[in-house]
Amino acid sequence: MTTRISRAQLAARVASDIPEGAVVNLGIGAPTLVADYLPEGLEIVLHTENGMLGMGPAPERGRIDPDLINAGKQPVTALAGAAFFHHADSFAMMRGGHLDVCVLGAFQVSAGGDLANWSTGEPGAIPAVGGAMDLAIGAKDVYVMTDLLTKGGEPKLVEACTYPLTGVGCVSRVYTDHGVFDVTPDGFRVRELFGDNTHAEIESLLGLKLEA
Amino acid sequence: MTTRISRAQLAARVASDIPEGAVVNLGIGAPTLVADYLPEGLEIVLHTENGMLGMGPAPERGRIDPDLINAGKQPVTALAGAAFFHHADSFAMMRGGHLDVCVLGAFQVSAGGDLANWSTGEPGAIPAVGGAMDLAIGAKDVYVMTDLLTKGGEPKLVEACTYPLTGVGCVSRVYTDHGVFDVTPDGFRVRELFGDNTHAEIESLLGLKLEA
Amino acid sequence: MGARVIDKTVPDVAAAVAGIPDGATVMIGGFGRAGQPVELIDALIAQGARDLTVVNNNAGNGDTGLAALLAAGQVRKMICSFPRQSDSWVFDRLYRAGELELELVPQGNLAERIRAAGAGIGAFFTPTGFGTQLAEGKETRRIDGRDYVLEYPIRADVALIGARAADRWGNLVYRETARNFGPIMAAAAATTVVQVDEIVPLGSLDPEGVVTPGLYVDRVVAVGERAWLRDGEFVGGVDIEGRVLSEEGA
Amino acid sequence: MGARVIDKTVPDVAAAVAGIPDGATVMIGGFGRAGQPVELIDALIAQGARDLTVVNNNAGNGDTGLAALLAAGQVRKMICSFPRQSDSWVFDRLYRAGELELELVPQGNLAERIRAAGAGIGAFFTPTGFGTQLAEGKETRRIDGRDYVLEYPIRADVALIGARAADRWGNLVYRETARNFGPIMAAAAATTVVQVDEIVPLGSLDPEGVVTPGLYVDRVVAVGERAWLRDGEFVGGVDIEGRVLSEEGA
Repeated sequence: MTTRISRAQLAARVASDIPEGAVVNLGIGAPTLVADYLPEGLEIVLHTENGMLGMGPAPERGRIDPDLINAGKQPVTALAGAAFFHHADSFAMMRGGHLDVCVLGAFQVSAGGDLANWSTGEPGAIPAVGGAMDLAIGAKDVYVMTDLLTKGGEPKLVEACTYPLTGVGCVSRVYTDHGVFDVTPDGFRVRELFGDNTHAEIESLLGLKLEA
Repeated sequence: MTTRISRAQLAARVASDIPEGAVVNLGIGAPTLVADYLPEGLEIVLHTENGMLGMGPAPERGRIDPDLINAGKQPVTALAGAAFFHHADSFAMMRGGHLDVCVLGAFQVSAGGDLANWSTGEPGAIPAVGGAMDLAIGAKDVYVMTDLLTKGGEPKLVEACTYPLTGVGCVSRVYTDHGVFDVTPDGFRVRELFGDNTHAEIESLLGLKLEA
Repeated sequence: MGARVIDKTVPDVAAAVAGIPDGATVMIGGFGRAGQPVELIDALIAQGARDLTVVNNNAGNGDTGLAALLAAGQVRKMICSFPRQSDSWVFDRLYRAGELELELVPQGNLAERIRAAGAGIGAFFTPTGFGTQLAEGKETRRIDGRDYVLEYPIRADVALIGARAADRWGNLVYRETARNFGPIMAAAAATTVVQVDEIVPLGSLDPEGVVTPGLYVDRVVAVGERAWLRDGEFVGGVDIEGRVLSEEGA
Repeated sequence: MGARVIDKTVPDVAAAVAGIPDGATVMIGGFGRAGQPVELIDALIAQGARDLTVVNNNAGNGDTGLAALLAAGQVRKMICSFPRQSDSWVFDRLYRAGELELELVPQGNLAERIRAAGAGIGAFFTPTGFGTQLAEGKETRRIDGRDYVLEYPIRADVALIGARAADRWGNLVYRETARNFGPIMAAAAATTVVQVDEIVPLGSLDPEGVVTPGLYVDRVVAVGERAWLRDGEFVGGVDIEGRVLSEEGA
C-alpha cells in the first residue's frame, strides 16, 4: 500500500507553500479548506471572484451578512484592508494575471498542464462552468489539489485529458494525497512523495513516466 | 449681405435645443460657451471626459481646486449629484452611447455627416487629437457649432471633407452663424435660417445643394 | 421649470417594471442573495411579460426569485455561467423537458461581455475558455504568444438590479459583495431599473463613492431596508438567505 | 512573523523609483495638475533612466514635470493623445528635431488600451478612429452594422501615479478628477509606484470606497499634503497649477 495523506493534511501542505503577502484565490469546494491552514501571523490576501479582496473567515451565527459572501455563496467577513469591486473588475484581476496563486480541484490534469474540472461530459448532464475557466487561466501559479486516483482507482494525472477541458496548459503544480508534482515542459516532475511512496510505485499507479 | 449671429447668440441657440435631463458633453473650446446659456431651473448634467458627471461652473479666485478640472484643464466645481470616475469608465460612457448630446467645433462637416476638426493636415504640423475622435462617435446626438465659412470665405459645410477626418457619418446637426442644418440620408437639410437669409443664398455661399 | 426636473424615482415596483415587453432580454443582477432584486423579480412575475431571455449568473434557486420566474413559464432562454446547483430543480426540470434554452458562458466572459456592451466595444479577445467546448466554433487568435477567443457583447433591453441607496438622479451605492453584476448590467441595458433600500436626498451621496452614476439608471424604487440592516448599519440576526433567525422579526 | 508583513510603503521618492532600467516603458498618470505625480517624475529625473517610452495623456507642459523629463533627454518615445499645447515647447522642439518618436492615440482608445492590458484582454474592436488617419493600416471589421478598429493593449514596466491616500497594503483613494488615469495605469504596469499625500492605518479606508485595490500597487511613498488641502479638506488659495496665491504659503 502506498501512503496517502488526509484531505486536511493536503490542505495544510498546500497552505505551507503560499508565501507571505501573496494574493490567493481558493475557488470553491475543497480548496477553500486551505484557508484554515494558512500560517498564523502571515498576511495573505484572499480574493473571492464575486468581488472582494481581503476576505476573512466565516462569521458566527447571528452575524451572518447575506451581502458579504464568497464565490461558494457562503457567509464570510472582511478584514481590515479589504476592498469591494464589481464582477468585471474582479475577473479582470484574474484574467490580467494579478493573482499570485489560485487553488483548484480537478477531474484530470494532463502532463502538458491541461485541466479538466468542470464537466464529466456525460450525455444529458446539465452543464455548469461558473468561474472555473477564468480561474484556470487566472493566476501566476495555478495549483491543483486532488486525489491521485479516482474512487474507482483511475489516475487523475494523465497523458491527455479525456474529460472536457477547463483550460489548456494552465496548471503549474498538482498537490495530491500521494505527493506533489510540478508541471514542466517535459511533463510531470516529482517534487515530493509522502511517506515511503517511491517514484516507481507512483509511475505504476499512474501508468505514466514521471521526471525525477 | 447675409445675416450672421454672434458666437454668444450661437451658443444660446444650441443651448435652447438641449432638453431637460439631458447628459451633455461640451468638449473644449467654443462649445463650452453653451453652458452659460443653458435654461435656468432646468437640470442638465454635464459630463467632462477626464472623469466627472455633474460639472458645475468655474469657482471664484481663491477657490480654484487643481484636482477639480474639466477636459480643457480649466477649474470647475461639482454640483450636488456629481460623480467621479476614471478615464476608462469615462470614455466607456461616451463610446457606449450613454451621453445624449455632444457639442463640437469643426473645420469641415460633410453632407454625409463626416467631421474634420482635429488636424489641418499641414505637413510638419505636430498632431494632437485628444478626445476629439471619441467625442465624435460618443453621443446619441453629435452637434457641431461653427461658422458657416472660414475667415477666408471657404465653406465649412462641404460635399466631402478635404481635411483629415475625426469621425465618419457621426454628425447629426450643424449650428452655424447663418442657420441650423440637419444631416439627413439625403445630405444637409435646412432646419432654420437666421434673419432674412434665404435658402438660395446659403446654397450659393456653400456651392452645395441643400434639402428644404 | 423648477428644481426637481430629473427624478428617476417611481412609486412602486409595478411602475418600475411597467412596459417590459414579451420577448425582451432582461438582465437580473445579484449573486446568491447579495444584490438580488427580489421585489423587482416578483413584480415582473406579476407583470407577466413572456418569452424572455434572462441573463444572470445562475438559473434560480429554490422556488423564489428567478426560479419562480422560470416556473411561471415566462423565460425562453437563460444566459448564465452556473445553472446547475443543489437547489436548481425548477431550471433542471424545464431544461430537461426542452422548455428552456441555455447559453452557458464562463463567469468572467459573462462579466466582460456585459461590460463590453455598456462600453461600446464591438468584440474582444479573451484567453478564458480557449481550447474548451465553450469556445467551439468561435474565432480564435494567437496574440503575443497567447491564445484568445473572440467574444461579443451581451446587451439587454432591461436590467433589474439591487443597490443599497440611490438619489433622484439615479446615482447608486451598493453594499459589500452585493455590488457584483449591478454596475455592469446597469450600463449594458437600454432601460435600467433599480430597487434600493432607500432614496436619499441629492447631494448626500459622496461623489467619490458613487459606484453607478445616474446616467446609467432609468427607474429607481425604494423597497425598504433589508432585514439584516437598521438605518444602514448591519445588525445581523438572519441566515444566508436573509431570513430572520429569532422571533424579533424584521 | 508579526502583524505587518505586507508593507508597500517606502521611505522616500528615490527608493520609490529605484531600479527603473534604461529602455523601460513608463506610464505617468495625471491630467493637467490633477493626479500628476510631480515628485516621482522629479525623482525619475534624478535617477537618470534613459531611452524611456512614456505613456501619458499629454507630452509635458512648461518646463517642469514630464517636460523636464523630456528636456533631460531621458525619453525616446511618447505615447499620448494630445502632445501639442500652448506650453509644450519642450516636446515641440525635440519632436521637430527628430529626437523623439510619437505614437498618437485617441484619448478613449488610450484609456481602453491601458485598461485592456490590466484586464488580460488580447485586443478589442473600438469604433473610435474608424475611417481616420489614426486607424490607417489597422484591422477593421463591421459588427452588427457598425465599423470598428482592432486595438491592442498598452502595457508598461512601471507606472508612476498620484493618489490622495494609501494604506500599507497599497489600497488607494483619489480626489475628484485627479483619479483620471491612476486606476487603469496601476493595473497595466508590472511595477506600480504611487505618491500619496498621506499613508493611513490599515482598515481606515472604507472598503466600499477603495478605488485601486492594493494588489495593483507595489510601492507607496508619502510626499505630504498638496498646497490646496489641509488635513484632507480643501482650503483653496492656489492657482490651477497649485501655486499658492497669497503670502500665507503652503
